[in-house]
Amino acid sequence: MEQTKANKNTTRDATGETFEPRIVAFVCNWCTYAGADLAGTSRMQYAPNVRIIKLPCTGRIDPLFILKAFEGGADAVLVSGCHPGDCHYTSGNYHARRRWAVFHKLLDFTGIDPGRLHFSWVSAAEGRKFADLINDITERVRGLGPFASDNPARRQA
Amino acid sequence: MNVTESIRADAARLLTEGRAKMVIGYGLRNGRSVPVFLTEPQGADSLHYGPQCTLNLAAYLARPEVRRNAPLAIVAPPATLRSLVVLAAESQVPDGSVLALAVGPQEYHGVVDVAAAAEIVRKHYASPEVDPDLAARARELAAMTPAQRSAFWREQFAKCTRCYACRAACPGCYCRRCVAETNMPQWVSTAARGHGNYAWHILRAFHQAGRCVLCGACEAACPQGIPLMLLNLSTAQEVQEQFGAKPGLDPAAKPVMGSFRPEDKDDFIR
Amino acid sequence: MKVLEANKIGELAAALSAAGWRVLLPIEDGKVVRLAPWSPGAAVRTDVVPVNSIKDALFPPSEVIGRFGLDGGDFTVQEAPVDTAKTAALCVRPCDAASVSLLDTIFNWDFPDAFYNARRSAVTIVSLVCASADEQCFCTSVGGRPDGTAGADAVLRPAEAGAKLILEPLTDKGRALADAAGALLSEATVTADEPAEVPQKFDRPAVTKWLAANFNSPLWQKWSLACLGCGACAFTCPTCHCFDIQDETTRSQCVRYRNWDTCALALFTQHAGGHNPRIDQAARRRQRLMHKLSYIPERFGLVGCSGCGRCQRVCPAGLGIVEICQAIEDIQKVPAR
Amino acid sequence: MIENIYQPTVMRIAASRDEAPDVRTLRLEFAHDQTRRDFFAAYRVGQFGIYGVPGAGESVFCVASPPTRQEYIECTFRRVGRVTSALADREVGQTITFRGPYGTHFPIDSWRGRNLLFIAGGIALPPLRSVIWNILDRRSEFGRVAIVYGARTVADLVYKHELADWASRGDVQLVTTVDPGGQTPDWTGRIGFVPTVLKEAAPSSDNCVALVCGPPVMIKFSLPVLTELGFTPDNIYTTLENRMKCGVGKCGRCNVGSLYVCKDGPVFTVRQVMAMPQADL
Repeated sequence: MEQTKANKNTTRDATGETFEPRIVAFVCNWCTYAGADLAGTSRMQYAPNVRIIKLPCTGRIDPLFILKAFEGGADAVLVSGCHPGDCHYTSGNYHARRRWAVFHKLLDFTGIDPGRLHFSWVSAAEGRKFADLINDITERVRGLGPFASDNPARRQA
Repeated sequence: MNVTESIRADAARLLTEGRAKMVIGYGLRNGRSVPVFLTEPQGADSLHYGPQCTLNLAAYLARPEVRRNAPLAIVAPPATLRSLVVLAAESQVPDGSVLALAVGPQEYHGVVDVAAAAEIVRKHYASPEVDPDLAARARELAAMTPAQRSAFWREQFAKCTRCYACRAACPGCYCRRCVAETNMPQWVSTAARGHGNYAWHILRAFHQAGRCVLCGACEAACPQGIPLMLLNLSTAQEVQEQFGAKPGLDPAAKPVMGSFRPEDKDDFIR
Repeated sequence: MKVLEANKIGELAAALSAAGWRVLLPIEDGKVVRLAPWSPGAAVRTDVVPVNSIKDALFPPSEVIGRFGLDGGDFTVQEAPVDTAKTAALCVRPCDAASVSLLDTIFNWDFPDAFYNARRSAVTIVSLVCASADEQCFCTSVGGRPDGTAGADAVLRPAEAGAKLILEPLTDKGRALADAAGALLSEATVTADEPAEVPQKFDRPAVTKWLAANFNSPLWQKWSLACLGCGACAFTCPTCHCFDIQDETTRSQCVRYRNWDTCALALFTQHAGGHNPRIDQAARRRQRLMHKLSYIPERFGLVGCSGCGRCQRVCPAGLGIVEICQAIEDIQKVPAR
Repeated sequence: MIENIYQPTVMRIAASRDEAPDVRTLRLEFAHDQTRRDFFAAYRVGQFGIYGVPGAGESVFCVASPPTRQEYIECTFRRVGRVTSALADREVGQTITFRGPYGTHFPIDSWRGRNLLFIAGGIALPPLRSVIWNILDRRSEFGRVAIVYGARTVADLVYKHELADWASRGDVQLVTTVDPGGQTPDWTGRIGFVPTVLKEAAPSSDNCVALVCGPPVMIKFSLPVLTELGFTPDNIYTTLENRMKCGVGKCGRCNVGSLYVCKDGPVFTVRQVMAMPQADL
């Protein structure tokens, strides 16, 4: 952790450029997106490294989306939705949770660092949590460095 | 009577009595085990059974050319019995359309329907036999760093030519149109290289999560020698650990990946 | 004659590599043996038929045949480079070397294919006379021989029970490779070993004749019931050459690939509108057999099969060409009533 | 520089017209005049082209305009898949890719002085439309011209303006028909399936060549009618629409028997078609 802090803003990618993590966040419309919105309207500062993709529900987040994000060069992926019990569609997040539980292990087993795939529950009221989460992930991925260009999940030139 | 003789006798009887219009079993050609599709009792002598019978014949149950011959009977070692139960749970085997000639490593259990097949699996083969070497390799891999695992799979997936033999040999891969072959949008690159191969193998393994009976047909079918069972085993272990699910025991089981319990673990979620 | 110590294949590969060649050799790779780029320490295995053939070096599973720059709705056509890396393919099976003539024909019979031709002219094929064959080999049934030299630029003949290899250049390319081998080759007089025996398993012309007349035979249904509809046979076959063309894009680039494809897969002939002429696996398996043993002989005067036996070795259901051809022979043997 | 047979040329969409629901015609102009001249030096009616949008891929259709009009080419297609959707979404002024002309052509020069009968159904008029305009642009060289064209509904008829042109020319006998139930209140053409209407119209086979293009079922039932009218299989031409990728006799997709539809076709006589393995068509 010390090292991560020391490296802040100084991590460089292979070409010597300063490395800015690219994080793709797949979020549900009803909770996390509203939470992100709250973070914004409350003027909370958080890392500009995240690109948010809004979906109706975490149940709609196909694991293929995550693969596509890594394929296209994401350094990390965040998947986030309503807390258990709060799903707008009753149980979408419960279904999603099962899939993620297996899927993130499968990606780990095939060589994607667990630090590059994050899951969270962020409610519409949790603007602070969202901002902290993004800052935390950004810092951790900064520590990990860019997603290796020779990782088989990544599109090769 | 040995197992082969028992299978022959039962196959002939099923066809004679009309309880099956086709029996799918194993035969021998030039010393190799090959599938045999019997429609006449006289052909029963061509059936054989032995350790070399590794093809999971349940893979044929989805084929229209085969289904036309229902009611069917298939020679089913434990893994095939489990496949049959999984297919029944997924409504892929209409009631009464398939019988199994259930065989074990040494023994013969006779002709059973799906419910009885599940009974046999629960009683005798509740846990799939996992090759100790395979389990050891899976542990070895799990102990590596992500970068080492990535290097391992990069090399393995690079061998894939996308012949889809793994899919064809798998009883669980019965989708009419595989997502790897949809192009609006194109989810999985069809080029036999890098990310397309990665996506294909992850997708295949993930779609088998909670459904894979660890029969090994996919890896046996792979001409390129890609260790697909490592993916299957790792996923199956995860499914069992997390959800206590063992596919192939209960024809009324809900699909593991299509159901949930509120108390499912979420220690990986922040 | 030029003689190489059999245990110096690795040194030959190293010498050629040092001289700027990409060297392909049958190399042990996990559970299979693969014709693959040689690197120091690689385990060369010439006792089994490798899972892939020389085809992969001439017509790889995926290759770029077009590039476009993308900019919003606009695009520009860019050049797609050809692969001209000088390649030496060593210890190629004679059946595989012979199969190249069909690829040459297909990729040049009307429009010449620059991608194939660039690789083809950059590769030097050195075949190795088969010292052993397995029960799936059937080259002699389709006009080949375990010591055949068709398609080879040079041939290696085992001598002294496999301890030595006689290198016999057959073309200018082969001679250039022999020159590059330099001191690894010695002048000596040795007697070549007897090649492997490969019994003839069927009468190919008779099969071709039967096929031409029996497109509508009900037997195709019976013969295809076990076919699972994968591409294992076609994707290991040295002569199967069908392909698909697919685009892949990023925001700024479109790369057009050609990827192997096969008539065994249901989508091969399916129209966008839904119509599929080859409606079942019987039609698809029939196409593969017909193409190899009836259509190609009729069209190009060649046989679309080199008898390598890979289809039979890799088929998950144990199907193959020999099994059908023998069944066809059996039909013909039944005396007319 | 290598000669890449898969590398397309660039065409600009000069005009775009909706013919029927989901059916669109694009008028394409060559980006370079030399390419245009090369194309028309080679192009004969009946040949096809490969049209594409980088990123979506390529698709095969006939060239629907005749070689007698050398400023542009036209293609007409139905939006069914990824490529045709991408093509249909391109706007006037934008570019697409093109390769061709490929394949065989209708031997119209050998038909000088003969009568011509065109029979088409639905979206299959475009391959015959290029022949029709080619003949009409060289009208004096040919005898009588009769066209029987049908579609499921009035809306599904393509080239509606041209149908009106042909009907009013005086030197073309045009019969249009729609399937029963497909008519509108103001429909003045026939109502009935193409084979039935063909039988009623009973055009003479005397010194006549017939060109048939349409869905398999239409062709299947039209052929006996043509035979009854006295046409021989050598005097009936059609064009096949197999799935293709390369267009240059390599990829194997269009194989029917030992033939490559992309090289040996797409234009065939019915005698040639009858000699093919029917189940693979």
